[in-house]
Parts: sequence; C-alpha cells; structure tokens
Amino acid sequence: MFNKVLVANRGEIAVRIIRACRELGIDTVAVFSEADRRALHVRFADEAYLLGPAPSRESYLRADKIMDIARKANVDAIHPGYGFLAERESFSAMCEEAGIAFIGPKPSSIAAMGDKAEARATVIKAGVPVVPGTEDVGNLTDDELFAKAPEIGFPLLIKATAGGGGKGMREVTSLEEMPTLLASARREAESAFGDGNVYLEKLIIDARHIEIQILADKHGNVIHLGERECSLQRRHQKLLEEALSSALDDELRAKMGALAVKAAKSVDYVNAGTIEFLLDKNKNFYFLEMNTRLQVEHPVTEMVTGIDIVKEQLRIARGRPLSYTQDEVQFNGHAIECRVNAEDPYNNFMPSTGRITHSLLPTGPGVRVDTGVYPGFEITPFYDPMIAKLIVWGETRAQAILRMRRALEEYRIIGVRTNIPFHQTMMDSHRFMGGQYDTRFVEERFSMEDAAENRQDFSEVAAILATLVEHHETEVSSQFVQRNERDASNWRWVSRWERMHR
Amino acid sequence: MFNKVLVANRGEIAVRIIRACRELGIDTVAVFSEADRRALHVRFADEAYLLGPAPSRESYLRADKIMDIARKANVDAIHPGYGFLAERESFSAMCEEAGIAFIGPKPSSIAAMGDKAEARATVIKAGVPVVPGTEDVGNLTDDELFAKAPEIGFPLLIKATAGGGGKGMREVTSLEEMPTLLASARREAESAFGDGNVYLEKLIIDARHIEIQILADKHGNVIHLGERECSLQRRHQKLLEEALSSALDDELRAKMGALAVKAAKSVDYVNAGTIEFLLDKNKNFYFLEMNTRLQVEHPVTEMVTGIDIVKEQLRIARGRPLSYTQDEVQFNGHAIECRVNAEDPYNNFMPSTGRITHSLLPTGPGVRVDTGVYPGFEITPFYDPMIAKLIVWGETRAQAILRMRRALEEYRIIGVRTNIPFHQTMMDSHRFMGGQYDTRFVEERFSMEDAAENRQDFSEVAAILATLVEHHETEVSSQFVQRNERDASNWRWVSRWERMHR
Amino acid sequence: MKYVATVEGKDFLVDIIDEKHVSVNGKTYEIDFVTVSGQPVYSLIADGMSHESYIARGDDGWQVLLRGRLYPVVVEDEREKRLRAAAGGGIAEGGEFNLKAPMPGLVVAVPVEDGQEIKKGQVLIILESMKMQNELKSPRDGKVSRIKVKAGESVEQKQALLSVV
Amino acid sequence: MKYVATVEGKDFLVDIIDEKHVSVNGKTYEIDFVTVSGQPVYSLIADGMSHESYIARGDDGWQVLLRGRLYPVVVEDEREKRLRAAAGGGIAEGGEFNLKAPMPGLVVAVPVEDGQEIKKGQVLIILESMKMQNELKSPRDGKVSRIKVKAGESVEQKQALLSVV
Repeated sequence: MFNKVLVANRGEIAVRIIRACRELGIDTVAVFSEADRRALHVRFADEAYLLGPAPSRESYLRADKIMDIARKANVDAIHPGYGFLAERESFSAMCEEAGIAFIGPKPSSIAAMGDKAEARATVIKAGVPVVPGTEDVGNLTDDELFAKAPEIGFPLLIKATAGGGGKGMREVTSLEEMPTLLASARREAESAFGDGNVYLEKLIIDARHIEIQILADKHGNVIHLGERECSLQRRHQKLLEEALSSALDDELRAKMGALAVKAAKSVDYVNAGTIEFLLDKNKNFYFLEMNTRLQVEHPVTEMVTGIDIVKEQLRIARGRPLSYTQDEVQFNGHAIECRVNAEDPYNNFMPSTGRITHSLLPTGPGVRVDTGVYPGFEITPFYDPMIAKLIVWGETRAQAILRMRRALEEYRIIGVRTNIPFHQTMMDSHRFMGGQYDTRFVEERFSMEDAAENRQDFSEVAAILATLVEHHETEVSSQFVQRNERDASNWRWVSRWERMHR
Repeated sequence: MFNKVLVANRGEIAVRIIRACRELGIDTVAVFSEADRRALHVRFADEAYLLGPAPSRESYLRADKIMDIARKANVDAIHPGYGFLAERESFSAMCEEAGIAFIGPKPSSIAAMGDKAEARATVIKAGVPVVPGTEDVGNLTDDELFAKAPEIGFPLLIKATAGGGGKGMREVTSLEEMPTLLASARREAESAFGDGNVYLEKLIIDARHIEIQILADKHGNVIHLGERECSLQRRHQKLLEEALSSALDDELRAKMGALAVKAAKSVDYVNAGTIEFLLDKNKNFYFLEMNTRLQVEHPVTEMVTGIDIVKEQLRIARGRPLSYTQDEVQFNGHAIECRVNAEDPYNNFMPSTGRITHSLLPTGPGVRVDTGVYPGFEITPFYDPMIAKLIVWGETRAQAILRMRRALEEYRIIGVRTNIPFHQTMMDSHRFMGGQYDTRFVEERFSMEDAAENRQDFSEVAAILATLVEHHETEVSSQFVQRNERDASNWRWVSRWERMHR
Repeated sequence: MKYVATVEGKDFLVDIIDEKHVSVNGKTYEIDFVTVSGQPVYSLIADGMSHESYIARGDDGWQVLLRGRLYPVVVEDEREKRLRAAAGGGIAEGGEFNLKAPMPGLVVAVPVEDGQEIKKGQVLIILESMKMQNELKSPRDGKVSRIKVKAGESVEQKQALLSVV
Repeated sequence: MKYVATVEGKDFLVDIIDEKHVSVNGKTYEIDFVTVSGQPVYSLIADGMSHESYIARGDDGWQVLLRGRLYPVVVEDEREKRLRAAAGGGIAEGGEFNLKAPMPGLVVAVPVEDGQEIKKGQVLIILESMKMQNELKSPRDGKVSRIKVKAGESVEQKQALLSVV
C-alpha cells in the first residue's frame, strides 16, 4: 500500500479520506487555507501545510502549490476528493509527471468525460442513449444557440460545457426569455469554471436522476455497485439521495449497470466513477454525464453494499485488482443521505454563516454522519454550504425513513441556520414516503408550509416557550446589575436563567 | 404495536430504547432523578416525569413511583433497560398486575435465573454443564463455606447470590485470606443488592468469558444470535466486547448456541437474554449465569447480524412471533465495542466527575456511538461511570481493530478523565491483536506503561506543547489586566492566547 | 404576569402564575423549564410532555424551532397590547424597504439603476456566497434609491445595499 | 525565552524564539500553535507535523495527553532551574502524606486507626462512588494520623480524609 497520501481538499470529504487512509495505516497530509487552520481535516491529519488565503483560487485550486507540498512531504499519492481539482485533466497530468499516483483516472479519461460534448460523442459510439441536444456540436455562439433552440424544442436546459453541480445551468421555457438566461448561465459558468461555454439539452419531463456507481481497476475489471436515486434537487443541487431507487427493478438495474460499465470502458476508465442518467416515466433512460471522481453521495452505496469505496479507490490507484467481482456485489437494505447545508429553509435557503456554538450529532444504530465541522468551528462564506451528510440504513425503505426522521430530530446545530427542517418536512411528505417524486418535485410541488400542515401543530407550546423566554429575559435584565456584582466568577458556565434560580 | 412505552432507566440505554421506539412510531415516557433533569433521555422522550432525588434508591429503584407514572401516563409497556429494576421479579409481577406489558421475561423466569443456585439446578437438569461450586446448596454460613472451600479447591471465587456485574465478587487463593475477603464480599453484596448471601465457585484458569445472545418469543420459538467475547475485564467489569469470538469455530458455536437455547427453554424464557459461559483452553465450557435482560454489549451482536435486538424485544413483548428463524441469522464481518468510562486510567481507574465542556464524537463509516451525555452535561458520582459505548464494524477482525483505533483517536471528551487511553493502548497490544487473551489478561498481563513502549515516543512534542502553554500563560497573565479593560466584551468566545494574537 | 403571544395570527393569553405554573387561555399547566448547556436551547416539561426548542430573537419577535418547524412568536405584555389596540395601532404599510446583505459575499451584478421603477419580485442585486449566486429580489413594487454597492465589491452581512421607496 | 521541559526524567531545552519558531536542544522548528474552540485543546503544527493535544495543569506540572498517551511535563525557566540546581535542591523525601478524596463519594469503611503503623499498599479508606468500591491505599510505610472521616459519611472531592506521617 501507499505510505503517505496528500488529501487535496477540505471539509467532510477530506475527513472521509483521512479516515480511510488511517484505517489502512497510511499517513496523511492535509492542505488548508487561512480560513481552515482549525478545520477538522487539519486536526486529524498527520501533517498539514498552509496553501494560502481563504478564496479557493488562492488556496485549494492552487495546483502548483499542492504539487510543491506533495514533493516536499514526499507523498506517494494525491486524493483530490470532489470539486476543486478533482476533474482537472491538467492536475492528473501534473501528478503523473511528478511520479505521484493520482487517485483518479488518467488525464485522457478526464478529458474525454470532462468535456460534455466529447463525452456524449464517446458514449453514443459505445451504444449508450443520450438526451437530444447541441452538446456534440462544439461550442456555439449565442446566435447559433438561438437558432438551434426551437429545433430541440422547449422546455430545454442551458448547461455549462465545463460544468457540474448545477452551476451555469438554466431552464428555458420560451425563446423570449432565452437571452437573459443565456447571459446569466455564461456568467455563472465563467465564474465557477473559468469557462463560459454552454450547450443546450432537451428537458426530460417527470424525469428521475439516477446514477450508477462504478469501480474500474488497471487490469480491465469494471463493475457497478447499483444505482443511487438523486432526484430530490433544488436549483440543480442535490439535497437527498437514496440507494437503491424505488424506480428500478432488478432487470432495469442490470441493464443500466451494464451500459454504465460500457460507458466507463469506452474511455479506458480507472477509478471509482459515476454515470448519471435521466430516467423517464416509461423507463427510458438517457446518459447525462460521467463524474470521474468520488461523489458526495457515495456513502449510501457503501451502506447497502458494505463496500468501502474510498478504500477501493486507494487500492485501484496502487495498481491492485478490485476486491470484488460483479457477482459478489450484493444489496442489503436501504440507505438515505440528507445533505445538511448551512442554509435557512425559512428564508429562501439563503446561506448562513457564523460560529457553531453547540452541536449534538445523531448516533445509535444505523446512523452515520460525515462532517468536517464541530462546536466552536466557524462557517465562513468562502466554501460551499454543505456542513454534514447524515446517512442512515434500514432493513427496508420505510425503516430507513423512520430512522432518518429520528436522526434528524436528534441533530442539533446551534449558531448557523441549517436545512434540517427541510429534510424533516420531506420525511413527513406523503409523496416522498410513496417514492413518487422526480427532479422537479422540490421546486414545483413541495413547500415547507404545505407539508407542515400534515403535522401536529405545536403553536401553543411555542407560545408558552417564547413567553417564558421573554418573561425571564425581562425579569433578569432588571435584576442583572445587582447580581452581577457579587456573582461574576462563573457566568461563562450557566445561563442567566439558571443562575437566577440557583 | 404499542402506542406508548415507559423507559425505566437512564443514560445511554434509555436513549437506545427511546431510539428504537421512535423508529417504530411508539411514544416514549422518560423518568428521571433530580440529577438528570438535563439528561439526554429526558431531552429525547415525548414525556418525562421526575422520580426523586439523585440516589438510585430514591429514584430509579422506586418501582412504586414508576408504576404510578406508568398508570398516570397510560403506557402500554415498560422497558427496564439493564441494571436498576431489570432483573427484579417483583417489578415484572407489578407490571403484570397493572395490565402493563413488561418488556422482559415473566416473574417466574426471573426468579428461576435470578437466584444463581436455582439457575444452576435448573440448567443442570436441562443437561447444561456448570462450574463446580456451592451454588446449588443454598445459602451457607461463613463456617460452612470455610469447610466447603478445600473440597472445591483453590483458587476459587466468592460470588454474591443476588449479584451481577462483579459486585460482591472476590478471588481466594488460600484458606488464610478467606475470612477477610468473605467479609468484604458480603459487605459489598449487601450494599449493592440488599442481600449479603454469597456462594463459592471453582476458578477456571485461562478462561474466556463467552456469552450467547438468545431471543425467545411467546410462541415457543427460541433462537440464538451467536456469541460475544467478553473476556477483557477489570475487577470483573467488562471493558471491551467482540462479536464473534476468535476462540470459537462454527461447530462449537452451534453446540454452545443449542445449549443456550435449551437453558432458556428450561425456564420458559420469553425476551432477549444472554447465557454466560466460561470457556477453558480445551474448549470445555461451563454455564455461569443467565442475564434475563438486554445486555450492555448487545450492539456488537446487532452489528454482525443486522438484527435490532431492542426492536425484537418490543415485538416479543407485543406477543408477535420472532422476525427471524435460526437459519436466517447470518454473521457478517466483525464488531468491537469499547466501554468509555469516566475513569482515569493513569490513576488506578479512579472514577472522574465533572462537566463535559467539549466533546467530539467519532463518526464516519462503520462507527456507532451509544451515549447519554453531551457537551455541557455534568457527570455526577451517583451512577455508574460508563458514559458511552463506542462500537465499530469491519469486514474482518483486523479491519475492525484498525477502525476502532481510528475512532478512539478521533474521540475527544474534555472535562472528565476517560479510559479512552486504556482502549488505545489495548488496540496496540500484540496479544489483543492476536486474539490471545483471557479474563485475567487486563489485570495480570497488561499495563498502560508496558504496552505504550511499543508505540512512538512523542516526548519532544509534549515538551514543546507544555512549554508553549506555560510561556503563553505567563506572558498573558502579565498583560491581562490592561487588555481586560478595553476588551471584555467577547472573552467567552476566544481563548486568551488567541485574543493576544489577534 | 400576563402576556399575549401571537403565533401565525393566533393569539394565546399566557399567564405566568409562578415558577412552576402557567396558564394558557385559562388552562393551567405544571411546568419545568430549563436551558440546556448554557445555550439558547430550552427544555420545557409541561404536564409531563417534554419539548425541546431552539429559541432566537428574530426581527419581529421570537423564532421558536420546535420539532423541525419554525414558529414565529410575538410576545406582548397584555396591558401594552390593549393600549396599542385602543390607539387604533397598525404599522404603516408600504414603508421604505432597505435591502441589506443577508450574508457576507461578493456583489456579482446590480441589474437596476437609481430611480428605476421596479415590480415586486424583480431582481435587485446578485450576490455570490458559498459558491452560489443568490438573487435578492424586491418584496414590492417601487422605485430604486440609494444604491450603495457595485459589481465586484465585497460586502459584509447586514451591510446596506440599496433601498426601494 | 529559554525553558527546560522535563518529560519522564528526560530534559529538553526549549527556546521560544518568536511566535513562529522554537528550538529544542538546538534544533529549530517552524511552528503554528493555536487553541481549538476555546478549550484547552491545542493544535500544533511543527515543521508540517500536525499534533493535537489536551493539556491540563496537574499537581506537579503539565499533563499532556497526546495520541492516547499521557506525558507529564515539568516546565521551568532555565535560569530558575540552574539556580535551584546550584542550591543543591531536591525536595525532602518521606514527607507527610495527606490523603484527599479523589472524587465525591461515600466512606464505606476506615479499616485503620489513629496512630496505627501501616505498610505501603495497605488500605486506608474504602470509598464508594459511581457504584464502585474504591480502596484508597497508602503510598508508603508510616503511621496513621488525623483521621477526619468515618464510615457512612459523604465526602466532597479533595476533602482531607487522613494523613500518614
């Protein structure tokens, strides 16, 4: 195995990778920005080096600095996590040149799958169905896109050529609104990826976002680990994922799995990877894109297969054959992941920043939390708002939902607003319980208020609580000056209310 | 299913049971002592009622008060957890009379297994081997015991008739030291159980403590869920448990499992339960006792079988048949549990009390924590010192050990001393790694110092750290008065050292 | 001490009788009310029912997060409320709207101009934070006034951005 | 500023050069030293190596818990240490031993009497706490003196129990 691995990332995924390395006896090297000196990945790693100021461009995107650190620390391999440099062909190539294993695919595979147009062309050749669009045509001007749009038909999607994660993506329902949306899509793509090129794609209605996890080693073995259901999205950001999907049966799973393996083989893929599909109501499916890296939502697959995907990535990068054959991949139970974001679900999901002053993690049977934050940690505006992933396993989907409900109720994060109430509301939604949802569900047919109506009303309790707090604040503030003088020693530890009643 | 269950316990096991109820949609009622108003089980339950002052005798042992609350809150069932009232025949009978389901066995089964002498007599009749001793004879006087001791032969054990958990237990190597030890055993038994009766038992050398988990329903179905290895003990308190045991093979497992089922059937047992055996070097095994309740260490069995034992208990109490047949019980991977106690391993494992000011739970793949404490919670001297159970699962025993090592390293508890360093040292011990240990290992062949010698020495780093802290404390204290005047607003949030360098 | 607590338009008359008792609209509860670990997390046991809540002061009252749902609660001294009602109260509608940055970030674009007439829902500012572009919209029709930022500028949380009059 | 840090009998000469540099026995490290979340949990990065430690003041110096091992460290000003060495220092051996309650609990038994001669390791007090009976033993031979508690009494942490002279 490797002796030392550099983790070129931050947050929960850096912690996740450090854990896998530690469990394999591999030393770890963390890199960090000035905003992350106290981050968990720095606390957990064996070595840690400063990259630069907080903005990603000056820190986590500085491939040159990361390579310098890798050489200085004499690492055997670099794990890029997801985001940042994970899908940069040039970074994979830099590692290759430096004689350091890149825990990811070859530069050529990233190139082939990274440019969406090329990816489409490649998989079409391999016999994989794709969504109608302009992707294969190459980069078009605004006027060319205006001309093509009616041919594809509305509604359609504008998507960033270099994109991912919903950035630079816009939905267009008519030609009139297209200019504005095109401009904003290009602007966002330019800012996110340094590349303002976009393409058009037919919008599949009532579609589910289904992705197949694959593993491919250097010996030509490629297997799939079944699918993940990722249809619950908002602004094209995934919010909640499941494995397996209630929309697939064994036959469709085998078929989509086989095509995913084919797609991966078409670019000589090596590493863990994900093939994303849209699945329509009639069980037609279309290739969307390939993610040539570890996915945020990989844990749900780990929970139902028992396979540690990060450890397999390390194994593959070391040149060893996969630990499992396709036949050995068995699915057991059901897993759900809720992405916990520092966002206020009661204020249009606005990002929330601040110091986490108190936190209680849900634990107990069948619960896993992947996070990079802890009480005392400051959530800054520099990075994405996902602060934790809450993952549960149950013997059945119904049991997993009940367990997730229990875990969400236990989870306390004080200091920043989070979208936990959104997930709680989702778990209570009848459509979610019935598995009847598609990629438009959250934005079009779900509201915090409607869903909450099914639930018990605790207005009276809220009235009592707020009144008690108001009452004691008022009472205490009038007494506070006197008390303060003779009792200032330990006010760190007890609240004013408690002190008053001692 | 039940609508509402009262949990007659505190700490991690109360939380564990509330979680199972919540996942089954059952309302929960917590009871608490004055010391536990802010305890996690009170925070998590739907209802909560005060029992009385902190001492157990005035709160958690007050069966009368608990029954009053159960009637008042109109519960369908009572779960006693472990300890406190879990093995009181009278409590099971009180529930029966009140028409409330007791989530445990019938009074007669508790009686049969609770008195160790009767238990021995019963299982001997069922053909289960027992350790030679005076247990079946009834309660003997000191003089009678002095007479019997040489017949059994030294070394032998004095054990409390009503006992459990190592209380009132003493090891005797010669007749001369017997009077003192007998007196202290009786004293401790009297104080712990209100019953000073003891018996003698041959001490099995190089023995392993192996226990078989069984499940028995009201329809006569009894199955076993394999064994747990519980040999790592100190002062007869278990410290670490594994499932399965490396000392058993499939054949022996089947044989011991079948005898455990037989023992349970011999008392018409209904509920989850545990049959404890001593296993000697030559694979001879002897019945020790039956625990007619949920065990502390049940999670390791849950991890390797995927069966939720608490949910099965609820199902059984409701009168439904077991969810599994013996054939459906499959073992997958390996699980280890470390009991995290508020004890100082560097000071003879003295109990430690105080407020937990900071805590970081290990999480991520394959890690489960069952706990009843959280940052801000006060550890009092009234209850037992176990504050958390850290449980890990791995595909193999080696992987489970590596994962436990990782998890222990991540676990931070500030405010009380814990035995985490003991477990870390154990994980590094070659004998533990080799699975070569028995019930005497911790006390006779293990020391924190010896084991630490295999590990890297960080004295130099410790020297730097302590010097930096000393330096800054000295420097800052001289500057503190001035700074304080213009900067007192937010001193809650930043340490003095940080503030100094802002 | 009597209060009126208003939750989503519904009034509750809450009387804090003593440390262990409150009545709500005439019904008395036995209560046990404490904070948890010195944080604004409160545990209330009322007639045996155990509730835990995170309570924060919002712009117009308390925000009570209870069992995954946010209840905005306005608490007023009963006497105060009666006086205000007698005075024929009611806050003026259609006052000036001052847009403040909801979080620190980078102004990506200001697609409106000083003096421009705008509709409710129209985008006033695009603010980037946490890698997301957030469109800050007008809560009502009006005219843009006092634009204080321009594209490319970094802003702090609560910094004034512009007004709609 | 120069210090001598003694860890289990081994001396380290630690020189705090400036905020970013220390030298130990002449070897210089580049350091980055911070506390974590306002607790006595310290993160030290020294020449790239990341260490996290819980550090508490003990009876005779610092207790540094580092990677699951406890290092007792005595830190002295170098000058101070030299002066003490010159004065032929050394703390008197065999001083009086004052037994204090290591935790709050209930005294179960006091199996010794005032004036009784005892051996090292002999049980002085049996104290019950957290459902466990703990035997408090004498660290040396001596004579029991000033017994201040009796069986059945509750004691607070650090409360004086008796002395061995």
